[in-house]
Amino acid sequence: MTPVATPFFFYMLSGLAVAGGLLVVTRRNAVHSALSLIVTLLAVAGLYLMLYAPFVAGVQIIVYAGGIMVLFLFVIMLVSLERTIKERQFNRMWPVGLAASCALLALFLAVFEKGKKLFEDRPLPPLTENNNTQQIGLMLYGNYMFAFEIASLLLLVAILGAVIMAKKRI
Amino acid sequence: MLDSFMSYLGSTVTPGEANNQLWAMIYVLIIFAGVSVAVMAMNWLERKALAHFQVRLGPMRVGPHGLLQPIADAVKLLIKEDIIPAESDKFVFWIAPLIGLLASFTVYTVVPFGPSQAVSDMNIGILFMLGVSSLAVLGVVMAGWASNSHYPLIGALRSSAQMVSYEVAMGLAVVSAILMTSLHGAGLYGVAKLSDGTGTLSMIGIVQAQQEQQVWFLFKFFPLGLIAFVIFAIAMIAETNRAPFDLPEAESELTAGFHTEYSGLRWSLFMLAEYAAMIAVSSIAVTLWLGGWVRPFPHWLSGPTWDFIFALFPGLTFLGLGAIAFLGTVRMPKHAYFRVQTIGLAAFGAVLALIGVFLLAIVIGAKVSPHDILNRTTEGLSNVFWFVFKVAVFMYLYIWYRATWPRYRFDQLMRVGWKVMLPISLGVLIVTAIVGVLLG
Amino acid sequence: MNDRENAVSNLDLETPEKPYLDSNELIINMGPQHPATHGVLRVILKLDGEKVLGTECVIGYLHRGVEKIAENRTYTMFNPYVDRMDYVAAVSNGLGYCQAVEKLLNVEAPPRANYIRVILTELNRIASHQLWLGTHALDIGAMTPLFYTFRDREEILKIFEKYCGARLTTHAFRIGGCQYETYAGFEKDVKNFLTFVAPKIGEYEELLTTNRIWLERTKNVGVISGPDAIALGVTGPVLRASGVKWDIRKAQPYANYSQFDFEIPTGKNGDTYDRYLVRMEEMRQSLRIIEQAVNGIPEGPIMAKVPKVIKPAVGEIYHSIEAPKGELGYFIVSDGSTQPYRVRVRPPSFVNLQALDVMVRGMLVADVVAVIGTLDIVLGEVDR
Amino acid sequence: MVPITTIHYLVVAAALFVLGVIGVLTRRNVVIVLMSIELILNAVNLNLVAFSRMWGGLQGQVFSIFIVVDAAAEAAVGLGILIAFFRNKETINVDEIDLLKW
Repeated sequence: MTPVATPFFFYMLSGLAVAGGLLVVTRRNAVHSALSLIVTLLAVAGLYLMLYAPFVAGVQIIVYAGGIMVLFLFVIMLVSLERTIKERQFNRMWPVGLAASCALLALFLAVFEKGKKLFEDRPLPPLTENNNTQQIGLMLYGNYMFAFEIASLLLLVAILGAVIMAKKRI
Repeated sequence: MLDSFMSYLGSTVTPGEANNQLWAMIYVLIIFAGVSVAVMAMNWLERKALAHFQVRLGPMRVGPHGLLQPIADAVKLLIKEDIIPAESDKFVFWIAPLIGLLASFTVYTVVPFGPSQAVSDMNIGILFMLGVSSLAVLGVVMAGWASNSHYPLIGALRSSAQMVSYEVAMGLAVVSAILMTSLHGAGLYGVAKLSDGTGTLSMIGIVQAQQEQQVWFLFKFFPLGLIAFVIFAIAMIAETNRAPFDLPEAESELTAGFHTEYSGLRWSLFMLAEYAAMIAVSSIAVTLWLGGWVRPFPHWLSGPTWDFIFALFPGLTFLGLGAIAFLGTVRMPKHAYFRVQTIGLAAFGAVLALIGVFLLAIVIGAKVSPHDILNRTTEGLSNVFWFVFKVAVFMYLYIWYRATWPRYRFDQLMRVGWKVMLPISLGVLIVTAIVGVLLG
Repeated sequence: MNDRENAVSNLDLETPEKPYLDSNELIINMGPQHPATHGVLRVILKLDGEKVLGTECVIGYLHRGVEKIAENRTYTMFNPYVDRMDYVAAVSNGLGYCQAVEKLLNVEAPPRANYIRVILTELNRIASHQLWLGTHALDIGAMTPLFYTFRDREEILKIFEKYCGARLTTHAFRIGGCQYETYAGFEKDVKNFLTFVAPKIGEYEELLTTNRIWLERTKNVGVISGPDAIALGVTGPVLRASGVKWDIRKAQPYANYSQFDFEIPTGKNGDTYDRYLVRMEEMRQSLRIIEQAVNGIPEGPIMAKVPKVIKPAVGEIYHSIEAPKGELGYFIVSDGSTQPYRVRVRPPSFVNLQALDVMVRGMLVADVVAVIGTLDIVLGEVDR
Repeated sequence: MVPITTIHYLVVAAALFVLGVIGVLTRRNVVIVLMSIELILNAVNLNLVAFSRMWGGLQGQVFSIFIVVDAAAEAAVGLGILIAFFRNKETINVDEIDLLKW
């Protein structure tokens, strides 16, 4: 796997991701939001590939785009109300929220600006070997065994919770 | 330019790995054209084979034995009015078929037609394939929702539930095959060796593992490989919404399911995507369990003589097809009315025979005067031929299933998916792991 | 539009959890243009997800006023019209009408005519069941039986065509007997057909009877109990599959059915699978009847003495026969003129269709299709 | 052109994060709020993977996989709650969900 780490691809993918994110937040129709979120997710998967993380990219596509987003679309279709589209889309305190978020962005940028030197000193290390997936597997079943088990327990609990919540009669 | 064109020819890796973008592009174009032609051929074959299953003739009018029927259909669909319902969500309606098509064609970038006959060999090949083919469900859901109509919506909900549920069993079956790549063992219950870190997700790596272990994963740890394969073979029919799992398109219940409101070109894109996806999942099955491009009995019937004999198969197949066409010419009624058809069929047979002779010439040429490029071409031809041949068997099975079985009901489908296939595939996975460790 | 609202409001539905959630109740209009409603039946389905909460049949798209037409035609002139009701089993329709008028006239058809009638009617029963099997299997998703049954039905239609010139709406019988003498080789054709079709029925069964998917799709689907079926007036194979041994050919023998030896197949569970088995067995029994009839066919006249102008005495008559789909009855009132005062047809499809709602409640959408198929309705007969 | 360094990825991640925060803070539709949370999680993931690339280790990628697991669990439970809520109140607006019990 040799992704092409050209700036062009980076700017294209990150542009897609940010544009998709913007549409998620601003679209009136929830289905459109979900579709733009899918664009974002795929673009982020592309960015993972550029960062030599093919396994994470694969997981991102399978779990996010193929699983979670289908779930979202399912629920949107189930609860789709004509009137939610006609209603006011933003809550009353949206200016406050927007201002706070902008402040957060400013903070982030300030931090990056300040710490820029830290990063520039370190060029990206050369590519690790091609067995990224194996390494991740070894780590998951080695160092992170306990965390992995807890994650599986979390999923089990989530399944039970979702079923109990969504089922009409059990 | 010419240098970079020629430089790849001697290479033994895929253009993606060799970082040769020109050849990657050429491969992409070849695969795109090849799949499109295959879909057309499949269309014709399905109608003919289905017709003969059902004591009728199928298309006979457009060209000899209806050979030009797919082209006529394509032209008809292209010039048909493209209806977009007034109440639909125009943009989503417009983009949905493209997503389905994109998903099913992107998969082909990692399909290994041979050790170097693939666009690229990804580290996460099989994961990529499963992931991208799972994106096809988005196209279906979008199409159903955007039509803003009841039948498509129910069809879309059905098919998304179906595809998501069968993906689970499918994934587990795939995992058990991947597990086998790291469990070395000669033959059925021969000596297995648990090797550390030789397992792979790469499609080419999986086939090479089968080559090294000298066994198709179908027969490995018999019957574990077989069970996993059967699970996959069932799940892949459900994934592609084909009979007997074609509920999303159940015409007797939902008229046409999620593509009820589509017409003309857009509808044909859905069909194209469906057939392309059928070929794609069949190639996953072939890669994982049937030894991919590896010819039958590579070890039992080994040696240069056998290699040569098996390399003759592609040419002989085309010659055989040509012979069948000529037989058809002879059997054509001797009436002036049929003259054009007879000539057409003879020309078709001649083209097939020419291709066959050409392929044979390459193989025999390589045998008589070994030359690097000739040798490689021979090998490549043989690889691609065996891969395509195995996929073609699956394509025929698809037709056979469709002619034989009634359709499942939705709850039964879900029951089969979750209560039968999932436990079995989990069990197979666990037992495979245990057997692998015990023999290691 | 109003039509639809009315139809929906007529569904008296008791959904127990109504206050909790009725937001995903979906009203779907199935038909009149729908591939699985066998013509122009329109079913309004009220669904909860895929579960059917209630159905409402909207009929009349093929209404041609057959009964009204009868009042303006002489008895003879009306005869061809009945063929157009159940166009799949036109011969049975003609038989019922002719016999009803004969009863009104107190005329008895001669024995040879009766034998010809029985042979043709039973052939028609097989043809009707074959058509039913093909379309029913197609509804459930099995494409292939359709073509097999149509291939074999063709042989029956060929015999009809040779006998009376028409394939579908035959108008084979006349009041008082038959119009046409059998053509030379009729018996040979029928015997050939018997040997031809017997293994074919096995062929259909091979495809379906033990097919797992077929079993799952038909067992316990559209169950109706015997008492329910009687209460709804259901007749024919649908009733017999519920375990009620009621066949007018045995119960009130007409023509010369009493001379033949045959069984009445019955089912136990009253589900779609039993109805399938009953119909398959009925085809075999029909073959038995045809065999006996063709071997015992007597010589003699084919027409009773019927006046040129049919003018029955004042009175009324009800006569019913066992059509392929159930009890087909004709109620004719005569005012002594050349035209009937009133003709009322009791069509089996129409009455059987009533059972649809009972059979599909609580089932899934896919079962609605299966049940419509298994009821074997012909919309020409439902709407008349 | 400037070569792409870690900071570039961090900026993209920050932008996605802030967009997600805006969505969570301002939108009324619960589904979109949940999707915005997915955006935030993605931004975090991107950061983790970028740092793991920078340091050459794989811990970041392993963590991002855990986060994906978490996102799946969160989406399932969140949407389950949403459906249960929608059944009772016929609304999916956050600011109408203001009672602890009903």
